[in-house]
Amino acid sequence: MKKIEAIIRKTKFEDVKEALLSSDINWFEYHDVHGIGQSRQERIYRGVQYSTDVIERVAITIVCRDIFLEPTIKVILRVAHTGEIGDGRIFVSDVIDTYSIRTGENGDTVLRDKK
Amino acid sequence: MKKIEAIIRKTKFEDVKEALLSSDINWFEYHDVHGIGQSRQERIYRGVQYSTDVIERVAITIVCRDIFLEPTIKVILRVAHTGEIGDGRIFVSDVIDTYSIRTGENGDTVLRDKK
Amino acid sequence: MKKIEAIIRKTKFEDVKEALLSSDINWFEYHDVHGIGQSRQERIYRGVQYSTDVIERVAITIVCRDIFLEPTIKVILRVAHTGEIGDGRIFVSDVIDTYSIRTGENGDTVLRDKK
Amino acid sequence: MNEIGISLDTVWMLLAAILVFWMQPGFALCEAGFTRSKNTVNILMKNFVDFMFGSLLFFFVGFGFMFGSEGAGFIGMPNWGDLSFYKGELPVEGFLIFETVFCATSATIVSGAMAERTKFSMYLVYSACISLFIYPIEGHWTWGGGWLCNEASDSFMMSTFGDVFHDFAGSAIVHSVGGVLALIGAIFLGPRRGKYGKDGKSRAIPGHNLALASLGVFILWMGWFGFNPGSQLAASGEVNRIAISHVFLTTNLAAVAGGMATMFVTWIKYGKPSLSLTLNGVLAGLVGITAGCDLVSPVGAVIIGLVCGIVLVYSIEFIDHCLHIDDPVGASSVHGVCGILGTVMTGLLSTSNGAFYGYGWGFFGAECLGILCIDLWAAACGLVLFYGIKKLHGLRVDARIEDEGLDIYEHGETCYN
Amino acid sequence: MNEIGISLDTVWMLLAAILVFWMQPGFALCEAGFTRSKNTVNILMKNFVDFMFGSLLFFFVGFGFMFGSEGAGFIGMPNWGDLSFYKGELPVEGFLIFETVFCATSATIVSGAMAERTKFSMYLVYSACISLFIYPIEGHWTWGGGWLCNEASDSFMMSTFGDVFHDFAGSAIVHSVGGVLALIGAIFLGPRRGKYGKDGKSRAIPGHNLALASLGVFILWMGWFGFNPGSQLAASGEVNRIAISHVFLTTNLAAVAGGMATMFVTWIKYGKPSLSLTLNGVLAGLVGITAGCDLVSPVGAVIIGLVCGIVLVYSIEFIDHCLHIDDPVGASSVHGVCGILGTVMTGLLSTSNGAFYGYGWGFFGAECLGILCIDLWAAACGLVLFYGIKKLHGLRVDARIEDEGLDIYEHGETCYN
Amino acid sequence: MNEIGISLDTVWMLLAAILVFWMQPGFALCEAGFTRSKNTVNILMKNFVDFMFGSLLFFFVGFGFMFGSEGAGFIGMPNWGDLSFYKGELPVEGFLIFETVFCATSATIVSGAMAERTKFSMYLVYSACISLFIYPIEGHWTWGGGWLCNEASDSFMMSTFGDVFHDFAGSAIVHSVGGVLALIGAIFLGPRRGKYGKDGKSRAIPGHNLALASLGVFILWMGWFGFNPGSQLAASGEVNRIAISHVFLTTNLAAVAGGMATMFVTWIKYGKPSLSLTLNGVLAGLVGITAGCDLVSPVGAVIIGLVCGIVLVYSIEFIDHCLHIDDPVGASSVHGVCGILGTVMTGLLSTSNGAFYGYGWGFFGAECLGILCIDLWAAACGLVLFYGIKKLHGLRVDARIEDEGLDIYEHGETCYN
Ligand SMILES: Nc1ncnc2c1ncn2[C@@H]1O[C@H](COP(=O)(O)OP(=O)(O)O)[C@@H](O)[C@H]1O
Ligand SMILES: Nc1ncnc2c1ncn2[C@@H]1O[C@H](COP(=O)(O)OP(=O)(O)O)[C@@H](O)[C@H]1O
Ligand SMILES: Nc1ncnc2c1ncn2[C@@H]1O[C@H](COP(=O)(O)OP(=O)(O)O)[C@@H](O)[C@H]1O
Repeated sequence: MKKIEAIIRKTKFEDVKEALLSSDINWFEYHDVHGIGQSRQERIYRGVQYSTDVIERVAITIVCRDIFLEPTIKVILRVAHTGEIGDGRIFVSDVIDTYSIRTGENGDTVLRDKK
Repeated sequence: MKKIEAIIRKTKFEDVKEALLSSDINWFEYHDVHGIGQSRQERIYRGVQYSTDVIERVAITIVCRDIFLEPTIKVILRVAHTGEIGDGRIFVSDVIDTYSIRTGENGDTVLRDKK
Repeated sequence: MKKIEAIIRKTKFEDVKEALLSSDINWFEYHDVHGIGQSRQERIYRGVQYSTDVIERVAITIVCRDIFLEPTIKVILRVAHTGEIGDGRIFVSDVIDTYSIRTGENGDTVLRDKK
Repeated sequence: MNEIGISLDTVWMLLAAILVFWMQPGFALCEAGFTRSKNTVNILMKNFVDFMFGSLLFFFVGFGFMFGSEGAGFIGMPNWGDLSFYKGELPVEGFLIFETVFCATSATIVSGAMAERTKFSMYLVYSACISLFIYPIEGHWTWGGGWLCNEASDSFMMSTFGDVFHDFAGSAIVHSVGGVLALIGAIFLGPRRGKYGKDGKSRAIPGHNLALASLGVFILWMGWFGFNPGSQLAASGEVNRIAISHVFLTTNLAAVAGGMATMFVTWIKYGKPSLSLTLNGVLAGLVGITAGCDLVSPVGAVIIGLVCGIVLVYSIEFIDHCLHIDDPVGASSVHGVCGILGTVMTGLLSTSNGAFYGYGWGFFGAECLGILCIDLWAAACGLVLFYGIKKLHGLRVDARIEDEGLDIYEHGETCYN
Repeated sequence: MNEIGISLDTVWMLLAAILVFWMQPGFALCEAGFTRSKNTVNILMKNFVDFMFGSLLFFFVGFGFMFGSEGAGFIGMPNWGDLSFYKGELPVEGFLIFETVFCATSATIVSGAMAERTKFSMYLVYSACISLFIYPIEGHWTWGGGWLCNEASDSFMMSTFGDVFHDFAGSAIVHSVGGVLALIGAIFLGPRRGKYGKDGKSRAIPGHNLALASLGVFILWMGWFGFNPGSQLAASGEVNRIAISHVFLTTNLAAVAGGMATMFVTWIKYGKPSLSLTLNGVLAGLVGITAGCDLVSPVGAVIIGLVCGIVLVYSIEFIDHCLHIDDPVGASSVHGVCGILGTVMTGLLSTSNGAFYGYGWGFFGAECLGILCIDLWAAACGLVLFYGIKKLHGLRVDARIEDEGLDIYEHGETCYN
Repeated sequence: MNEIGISLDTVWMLLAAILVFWMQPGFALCEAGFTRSKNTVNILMKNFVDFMFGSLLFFFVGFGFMFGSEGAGFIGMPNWGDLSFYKGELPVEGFLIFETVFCATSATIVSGAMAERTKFSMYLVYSACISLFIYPIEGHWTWGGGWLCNEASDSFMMSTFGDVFHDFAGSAIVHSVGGVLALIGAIFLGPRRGKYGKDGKSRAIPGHNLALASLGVFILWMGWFGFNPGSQLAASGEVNRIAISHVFLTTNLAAVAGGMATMFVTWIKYGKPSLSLTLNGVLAGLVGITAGCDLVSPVGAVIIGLVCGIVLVYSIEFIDHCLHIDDPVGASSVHGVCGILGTVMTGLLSTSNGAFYGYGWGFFGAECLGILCIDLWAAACGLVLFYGIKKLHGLRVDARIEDEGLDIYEHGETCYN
């Protein structure tokens, strides 16, 4: 099992969500984060002009079986892409085990009914 | 050391929190997330009826020593359970090292004063 | 590649951010979390006095190449430290792979232009 | 001169009506701020709907119950939307509006105490009842010329106490009735889930937005400058303009004294001045002064404010910690306890017939009997009503709906997105 | 007595002006609450700026266009900041302020329908145009003594219908004009990105803060007690004080009926009472009653409110689901459709010359012709204006700015931090 | 007729008092919106408490200091809660309330500049002092009949300038005093932690809710329609009704011009129209017009508004970037600088005795001397007061409390939950 964590543009979230759902990735979790990177935004507040490097982003977390890793990443890479600075990153890491709280089961099977 | 990430119902959070604390799991972190899964909620807004698959959930993160893994998961499975769709998932992964910022120490001991 | 997750005091966040940026750690992500630990805050609300163990904290996530692990942790340990209860924790775990959504590349190189 | 004087009085009355209407969002924001964000849509909806029901029902029926004749001083005749029965100098439409907003205030008070767990449909039933008869009937006893205010020398009140019941702008009639119903509603509903621990200890359920609650209190405060000075229903002539000025001053001083008393009591008691209670303290002072704002001196107003502000803190604690009745916004203490307190203290502090000014205990007795009868009436109605609803349909939403929030289940939308 | 009577009228007029001014934040909060937080700064800014432009331009030019003489009843002479041409008993400065706030109301209505995607600079252009001539010219036809209101027995209206056009406080003049322009603006802009799916189905884009929107509606409701009763422009004398009381009552009853109708329709239609629509329902009732609040009976007001509240739900659905015009706050339905409805229904329900009271169809015809001409004028101006802006400069921001929010790109600051 | 005229005046005065009271939440929301959410409870509490202190102290003592006799035009006698000394036609209780809300306005201005770092208890001490003597004494010089307003032909002002100091509604007396104290308070406190980088560059600390701040400004704007037109203290008779209409118009035009000037200046200067400054710009115009709203022409009001709106931007920049004084809401610029500017410009633009209208420089001199003396008095009091507090007890909270927010440490509760 793998965990995919993608940090993407807020404006791309709806597209990514729909692309994921239509690629049979039916479960995931996301939350708002602040990203610091090369992007900059110009701001003014009460006469102080400044450029902030803190950009609002969405972090999506998907845990999937190994065979689904490739296609899922492809979907995200394709849909979240604009080509401009600030597109974000995808991080992949290992997950040892997964439990379904509803059924109490664990292991690969929990992620199987995905489809 | 293991990291336990549990995505649970918002309404079960208080119960889970108390169960964890009374099982000597004294440290953890949680934040609000949006979960996408099989749950649906009916909504109306200004004449548009729709059903959203975006459900507000709480993600709890606990890092613990390996021997605590089993009992912690048991607590969550027991308390966060309702049996209806949408109970959530628990993900387990490896943690290589832990530091305490206060003491500067690292390793298993940092998590040991858990009693 | 390693993932560093640091849970720090909200009040230390600005300092840590600046220290990281000036140590050539130019990319990271952070979000607000609630921490439960040994810290307590006294509250009153409408005549009910209580002490809450839910403290607002910031969670910083940095993915870096292995050689950067040590220095990054050192920076956080140094700057986020106050010595009082509630300074927080740093967790380190493995990351298998990283993709840049902008370029589509993956692997160590994605994190290399960090400088 | 009289012609233009009545016009000036009409303008004054309508201005007051606008200000009292404005108290509706005050109550709404106050209640919304003191509760959790998952129920905010429901709370806003309740506050719209009780004004709507109140306006319509009071227009069609309640106005007659309150100001119509007949019924031996107990109840007037329903007017069925016809206003011609009314014989006053002021335009009847304006007077109706003025009375409507007072009725709606009484109705809306209850909402806060029953917040976060009441079925919306059952709230509608309750809300209809208060505007339909609970308020108009006791209103008839007092402002409608009924038995509590019968000044004929052979009337029951005059012959017993030598004085009639006096409630200038409604400490008893509006606020204490709302407060008593709030208390009974909260008892029948039971506390919100999680409000009391297994050990029976009261837990805090912090409101989601004290900025909204504070704005609500400021709005209510402003509205009270219509509520009290407006109740003179006249501004022309020396007597009236001095009266409204006087009422304005006592109203403000009591509010201020109430807020300060609460602030300092909480500061001493808990070590920190508490905003969430100070907000209630201001309202406590306002509720307290409402009955006697025309009769007490400015210093008397300060005293009433201080007493209400102090008692409030202990009343809230008592109701919450000892009685274990869960009243999220403190409506039963603010409007109930302080409403009663203010009415009774008017009997003591009135400069023209109060006990402390050497006029004996007759007026004080009249005040006590009046508030007793009014609140017994409210309590009786409340008991029957809430008991009936509970048995017939259930008053409270399911645990699950309560946990997830009434907004999604009762209204299908959330307040913040 | 007359002397003091005029002073009382002045006070009444200024009070009304304050209340109508107060509707500006009502509109601002309503619009802000019904849209997403990434555009809130832009929305607030628009609502400030249209009042600013409106005040200045109406003072310098529009006032003359509206109330100046000449032009055969079609348009007055611009006054170039000079107020001396005005010959009324009330102080001209006060009257100017009173008319200014009405003009600004008309301007601000459009903002909501064009929210979340309009270039700020182009909104300024639009806003200037409405205050400069669109509103003043049709205002001249009616309140300014122009052809629609010419009571001379040989005037076109009198000789055709035997009656002139009547719009007491502006269902047609203020609201329907705003509503029509809102609709046209929304058409020219096109829907917000993501509002309609690829399948053409309408999607919900929930507003970010219904508490703000609710407060906005309460504020608007309060402001309407200046808008309608204030339009009598007098309070002294028996006729006037009864008139303002009557208008106050009908205004409130229509609001209440509108809100209730919408609530129950949504309850039946969607299974749940919807706050987001009930808020609009209250406004629908208020807009509807504005034309005839002085002429219809209280029960007539309830009827107008009910009709507007019911029609509103279907109108919003029709414009959204069938026409695929994206109006985030429902301005075109609330102000446009209900403004027209209210004007027309006045022709039916007026107790003094309405068709349903047996006075024949003359007045009804006058109302229909009037609303037709006024809205054709607004539509024509809107078409030219928005077409011109679109061609010359572009009306809409880039997709990217729309996605990331207008606040950052247009103003460089965010509302919530 | 006179009898009813005084009643009308009383109603007008009380209406104005309600509107000026309403400015309290305006200030509260403005300040809360422009600061961070971790201090919101503290800010709301301060804004309640300064009105409470102000009301009580002004009633017991300040009113006498201000309007009592004796003291050779420098200070009146304290009244110790007794109002009988006052001999005016208007009811003294109403007049007291009217003056109370002005005093409270002056007190509350300072709160914003000292936000996010002041000890709550020390804020109470400051707040008591301003209501107790700082404001009443300079108020005595002017509105209380003291030396600056002594119209006797042998008085100092008349013999020196041939004219007395004129400040119609308080640009100098209320606003500039508040602004000067705000500046001194901010200097003594020092900037918020993190406001200036190690390189000395000013950093932005964005306010947490510009929607609240905007609502606050709308409320203040509305309140100003009581503040200025109400200061006529009369509405009856042709002179008065024209005066209040005139003041209403100039007040609005200056607000509008101020907001527009600021918007366009920021647009040109920073490339984007800034909401956070435009909000201040509106207030700048309002503060500026307050002194001369009765004397300048509508066009003069526009000019004052424009000047204030333009100067404001540079003043805020200068105080922040050059002087490194941290004033989170810009109170010193809005109320201090523009208050002074408005007072001085009245000397130029008054149509009845201003320098630009050919009446020579006498009146201008009187204005300059007046504002100088008033602000020197405020500055002197501020220096002594804040220096004293700083030495005796400390004015500022610990760094840790400032970092974590005053809400938790000073009040034990958070605003948003
Ligand atoms: N090593 C990293 N660790 C954590 N987050 C990162 C890392 N690198 C990038 N990110 C996240 O990705 C976002 C986009 O990165 P940025 O450098 O702005 O653009 P790009 O993706 O085009 O290189 C950042 O805001 C940050 O949140
Ligand atoms: N593979 C996954 N990756 C990330 N989050 C998941 C995954 N599967 C489930 N979740 C989270 O768990 C929540 C509950 O899942 P759901 O399918 O709705 O019900 P159930 O737990 O009964 O199967 C989802 O909202 C989602 O946030
Ligand atoms: N094992 C853990 N798993 C997850 N989070 C933890 C863990 N231990 C500590 N934390 C986080 O670190 C924060 C600080 O811990 P705390 O015990 O209060 O102080 P200290 O860091 O001084 O030991 C907690 O609020 C919690 O969010």
